[in-house]
Amino acid sequence: MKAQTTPDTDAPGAGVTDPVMQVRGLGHSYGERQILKGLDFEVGRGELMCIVGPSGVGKTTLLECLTGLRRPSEGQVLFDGKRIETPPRGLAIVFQDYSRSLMPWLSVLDNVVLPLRSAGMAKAEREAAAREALAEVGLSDFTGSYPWQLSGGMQQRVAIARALAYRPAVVVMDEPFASVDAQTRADLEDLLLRVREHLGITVLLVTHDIDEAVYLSDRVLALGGKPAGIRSLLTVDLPAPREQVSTKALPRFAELRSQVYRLIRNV
Amino acid sequence: MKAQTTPDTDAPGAGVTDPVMQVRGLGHSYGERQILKGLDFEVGRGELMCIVGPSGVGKTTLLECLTGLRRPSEGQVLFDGKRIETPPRGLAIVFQDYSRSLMPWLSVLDNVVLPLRSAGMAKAEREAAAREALAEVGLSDFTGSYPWQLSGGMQQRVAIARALAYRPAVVVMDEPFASVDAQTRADLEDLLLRVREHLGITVLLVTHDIDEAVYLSDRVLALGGKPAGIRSLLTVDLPAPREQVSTKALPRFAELRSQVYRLIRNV
Amino acid sequence: SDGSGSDTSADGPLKLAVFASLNGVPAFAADEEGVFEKHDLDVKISTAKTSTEMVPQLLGGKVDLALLDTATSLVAAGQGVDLVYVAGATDGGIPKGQEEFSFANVWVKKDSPVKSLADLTGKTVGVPQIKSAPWVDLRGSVDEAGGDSSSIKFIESPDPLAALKSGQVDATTTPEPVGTVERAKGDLRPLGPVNSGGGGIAYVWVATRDFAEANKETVKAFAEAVREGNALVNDDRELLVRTAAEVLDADAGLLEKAAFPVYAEKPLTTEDVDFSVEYMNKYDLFEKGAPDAAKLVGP
Amino acid sequence: MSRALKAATLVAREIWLPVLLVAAWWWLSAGSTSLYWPALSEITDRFVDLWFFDHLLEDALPSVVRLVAGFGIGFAAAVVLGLVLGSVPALEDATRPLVEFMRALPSVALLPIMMLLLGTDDDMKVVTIAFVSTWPILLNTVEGVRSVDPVLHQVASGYRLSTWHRIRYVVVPSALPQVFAGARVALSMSVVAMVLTEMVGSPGGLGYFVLNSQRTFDIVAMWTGLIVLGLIGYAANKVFGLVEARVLAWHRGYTKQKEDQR
Amino acid sequence: MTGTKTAPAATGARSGAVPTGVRRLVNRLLAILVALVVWHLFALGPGASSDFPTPPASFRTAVDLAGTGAYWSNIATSVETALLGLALAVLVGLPVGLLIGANEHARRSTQLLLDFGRTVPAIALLPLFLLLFGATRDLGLVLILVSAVWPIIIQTSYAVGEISPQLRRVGRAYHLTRWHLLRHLIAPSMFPFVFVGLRIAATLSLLMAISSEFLGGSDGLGYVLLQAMQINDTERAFVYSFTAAILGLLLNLVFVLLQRRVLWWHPSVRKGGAA
Ligand SMILES: Nc1ncnc2c1ncn2[C@@H]1O[C@H](COP(=O)(O)OP(=O)(O)OP(=O)(O)O)[C@@H](O)[C@H]1O
Ligand SMILES: Nc1ncnc2c1ncn2[C@@H]1O[C@H](COP(=O)(O)OP(=O)(O)OP(=O)(O)O)[C@@H](O)[C@H]1O
Ligand SMILES: [Mg+2]
Ligand SMILES: [Mg+2]
Repeated sequence: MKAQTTPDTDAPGAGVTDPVMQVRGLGHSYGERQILKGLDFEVGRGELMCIVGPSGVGKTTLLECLTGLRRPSEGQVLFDGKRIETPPRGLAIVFQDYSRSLMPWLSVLDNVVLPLRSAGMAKAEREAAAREALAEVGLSDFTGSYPWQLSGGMQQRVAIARALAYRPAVVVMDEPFASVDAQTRADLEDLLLRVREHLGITVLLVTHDIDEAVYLSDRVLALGGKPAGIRSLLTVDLPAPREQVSTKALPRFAELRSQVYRLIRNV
Repeated sequence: MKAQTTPDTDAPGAGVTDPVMQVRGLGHSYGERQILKGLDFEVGRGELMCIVGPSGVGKTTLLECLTGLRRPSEGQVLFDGKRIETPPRGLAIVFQDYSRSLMPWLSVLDNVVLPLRSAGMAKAEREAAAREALAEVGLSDFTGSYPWQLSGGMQQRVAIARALAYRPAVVVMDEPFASVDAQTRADLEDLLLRVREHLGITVLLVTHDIDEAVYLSDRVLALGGKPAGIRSLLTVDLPAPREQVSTKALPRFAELRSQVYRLIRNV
Repeated sequence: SDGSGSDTSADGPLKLAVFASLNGVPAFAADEEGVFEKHDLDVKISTAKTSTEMVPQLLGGKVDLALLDTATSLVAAGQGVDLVYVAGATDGGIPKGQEEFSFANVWVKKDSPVKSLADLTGKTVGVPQIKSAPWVDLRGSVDEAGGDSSSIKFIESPDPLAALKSGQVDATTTPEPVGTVERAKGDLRPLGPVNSGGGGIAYVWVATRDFAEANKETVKAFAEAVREGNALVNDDRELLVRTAAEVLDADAGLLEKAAFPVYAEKPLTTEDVDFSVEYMNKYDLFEKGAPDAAKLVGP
Repeated sequence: MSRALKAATLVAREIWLPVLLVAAWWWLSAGSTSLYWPALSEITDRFVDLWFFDHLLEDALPSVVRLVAGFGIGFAAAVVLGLVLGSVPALEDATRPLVEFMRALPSVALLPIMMLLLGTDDDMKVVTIAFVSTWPILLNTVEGVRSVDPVLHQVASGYRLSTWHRIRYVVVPSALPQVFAGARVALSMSVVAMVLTEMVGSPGGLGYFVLNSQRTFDIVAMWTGLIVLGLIGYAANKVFGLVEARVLAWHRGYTKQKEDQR
Repeated sequence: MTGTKTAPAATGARSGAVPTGVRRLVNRLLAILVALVVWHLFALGPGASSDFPTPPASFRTAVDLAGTGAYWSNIATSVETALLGLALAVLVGLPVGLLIGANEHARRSTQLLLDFGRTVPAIALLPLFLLLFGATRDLGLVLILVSAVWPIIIQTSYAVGEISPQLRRVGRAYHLTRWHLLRHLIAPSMFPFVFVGLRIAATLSLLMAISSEFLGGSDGLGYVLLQAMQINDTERAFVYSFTAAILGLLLNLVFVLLQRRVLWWHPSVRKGGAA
């Protein structure tokens, strides 16, 4: 099931045939300071949307509003047609501050297992799922370690494994690959694409890497301005399946890449 | 004052005429697990060296040993000819775990000011220095905010400002630009080059971005293996001054870039 | 011989310690009426909760003379505390005219089946503490009345009256003026007075031997002043009530109705002390053996 | 270093100072005739007489049983209450005056109330010990619960952890170091409560033994009682330390291991 | 820089879940009302047999007593003793707690002594203190010291473990002076634990001040409480006990307010701001 986006590359409020999330007039202020204003967009089922924008523009705030972790000061977010109040079932989040999002008193495995346990998965099954996810991010050897015994990039991968093992319908990731090396990053990107292909999950991903945004996305949402609004909602019309070398070699890739770059630049 | 590196691009232990740091047979183990082994290299005064390597290879550990924050289990590090026991004066560090390295009870300004105060700088001077550094990283408007009121990228920039305002002779940075957008990243890279040009400081920088490593460095140190040793110590013979667009357009840049990529890849 | 600097021959005022109870009232009265002054004594009176708290203060030289009950002082002496009885303070026994309601009485609930002291045999009785003066007095009185005090179950309580009212004990003993307060309320019934001190001396003025030897003259003068003060209050009830009201911070009208003990006017003799030692010994108060009465009376 | 040697140095590090002080005490008090400061040799002689084994079984054991029961109940109550009050700030805010009030109730007021409600037997004593030991743990638990890293709360909400899992795996471990600090404080306060409660009701128990020795001026016996109290305290804290080392293993590693640098 | 410190506290960076103003007062009054009703029912029920005073009766007595100067001067005396003793306990407890918290060797060497010492209650040592200090205010101060110092020592030594290892490294890397380390790194990290220690110690100080007056017979609330009990004036005794408890309450509210001022940045107090 792939996202069916409108061909129009620059119409923010454009409808999506089967939206998972509908954002209506969303705005948020911290105290007096307005951060987000008048956001309207939809996320299609199975879509992979990347959110880009300068540091401090409000991406994390937007994700918090979308997932129900924060009550927006204006507007609303519908998840499967229902207004979001608290994080809905089947949603997994990878937090930007990954190191603090892991529980230092739980081993790596237990950190991944915990949400599954709450979801009521059987013991054997959840252990297997957790081990599998950890293996996918290359941490098979560290299941018994504690998060604080891992390097930054390894901690980040634990957070990713936790989200993937959860088998979510929607996964929201806030700069999930910021602390890993280029090779691991590429591997994780492809893992994400693969998982999405298999399970048809919807992905919302904040990234600072424009190549990454273009390579992964069905659409790229660029935030900008003060207070921030939607700069553009760009459909990425690169063919699927994507592949690190060949896709990035396409002339259209370079085109889109510089288009996004320009979008962010002139904020 | 520029680093005078040997022309030999692939001789790890190669001598440097005026070394700030000399690393001799360095190795480190956490408990039974050996992470680093037999590292020998020198860092010249005024040099900018980037350290690259896969996630979890031991880059942060290496930096900790180099700065005297951690006692290596083998070998030694000389700083200005003296064995390092504790972080020497005139050294500034930007930690990978930036969010936890800021004091939540101090405002952004005070976080930057505190080390200067301890160094005995006069009140007016240190405030000016801190404000200037914060302005350089684009946080003029947030001097009175508290770290937990900032976005991830902004926190990271506070940590960078703290290091720069300290006017160190040597600055050691652990993935300092991981959480900022491409544009800000480019700006910060150029800021770093500028500061280094003006003050002749030595820079050791861990990064996962190969473009960044090549663009910034005089030499690139690639770590690899298990336990990790020096894969290669590559001299970057790109002309100075570097410039985001033109330097990256050089054929030699692309060459070096893929050379480093290959180095990391076949670990 | 104990504690830090036993400043036995201090030049400052004579430091007295008494209970904030009716037993201590004459000391305050004597002070107010200038009796101590007349004997060339400059005194400073402090109060303590029980006799037990005064002994260490005596030994530490924080207090020169203390008003103790005979039971506590004899127990202390039996344990080797070198004390000297300087003067009697309160006579024990049941004073004339107080045969129904005296200075210390046993109480039961109004509707209690217990009709006499002898009935307390095998009952539960509340006391402030076991092996103390009230405890000995109660046992003595029960045995005298023909009961068997060894079968009584004793319960310690900081507030035995409350324990009695809430039914945790069958009886308790309490000194004045609490009894008078209770009599007015009428929930409880006095069973009769206890024979305090077994009829011997009930309270005494005590000093350490070191102090008494080093300050013979002062101690002698003090003993005389005490007897004089005691005589004064024995004869002047109005003075007694007024001083008691001040000391206890209580209503004078209430104290008017209270039963006061008889304060000792005669010099203390070895026979008096001997009697008390014998009496206490009956109730096994002396673990290390009874003290020597002759040595106690001094100086 | 061999295992035995390691253990020996560990023990040595812990007892050198006490041994030194006891030696000094022995030497300084030798031949003392003072009532309140008897010779240590006299105390040790009496100690053997008294505590092996009559009073150990008659007085110390029942006291320890009451102590353990009271402390246990107090601990459980405080943690449960602390979790509730810590998670619902409005409730905590509203009840704070009451909590502070009850905490500050003098024992002379508290004991009669307890006696009224529960009589003079063990029930009353155990409940009073529980009451007294509750407060330090409660205050600490409330603070500990409220100090949980907000990011972890986000994780718990984001992954829809069940309330029980949130408490069990997020809130409790995070608050545990502070709960333990409170429990240590409560432990010493519960011994005070034990002594206090043994002042009332039917005689017996370690606290009663000490107080009665004071009242009968058997000061050597009092000293032996104090030593037993101290030893019990030491043992209790050792047990506590073992539990804590197990439960807070991650915390030691977390704060210390990153510190093996220097 | 101190100017900026209070700003966020004033602009509502406080715990959002606590209702503000009138609402909060109403909640508290409601809670107190419930307690009063329970007390009243208790006094009429199980307490009736032993003259347990009812709230209205106690209130009348309290009003009578509050009209006398002696009542207030006794309060002043007790509070003064308590605060002096508390100051003493802090002066001793904080450095000791810091030392044993920070230094493994110091901790091990003193562990037996401290565990031993803190389980021997002050009241069990009363005769020794009476011998040394007499029934003076010194006695009160010593009793407070030997009771209130333990919570401070324990909480402080635990607090040392709460200093973030990452921040310690920042301190070392940037060569913060000892004073700056203490003032800007160690102290703020330790506040949450130490404050609770102070609150426990404050209550203990007040309780021990009153106990020492009660047992030793020096002036103050404890002494008048003893007097009231000696003439079986339950109502007055209750009012004195309750006065003591209310003093404890007020003392602690002061500490809580202080805590909120000092810890406004802490997750337990501040509003939002996960980052
Ligand atoms: N708790 C808070 N209180 C006040 N302001 C806040 C708070 N959290 C975030 N902000 C402000 O909101 C703005 C957006 O923050 P947000 O974290 O959403 O940015 P972001 O787009 O995720 O940036 P980055 O890429 O650097 O993570 C920032 O200017 C920040 O200062
Ligand atoms: N405190 C510790 N205890 C045990 N092992 C540790 C500890 N800290 C780090 N390690 C291990 O050391 C190895 C190197 O860690 P380090 O943080 O130096 O990696 P890194 O190169 O900085 O990685 P990254 O790029 O992901 O930050 C990792 O495998 C990690 O598991
Ligand atoms: Mg962000
Ligand atoms: Mg690292």
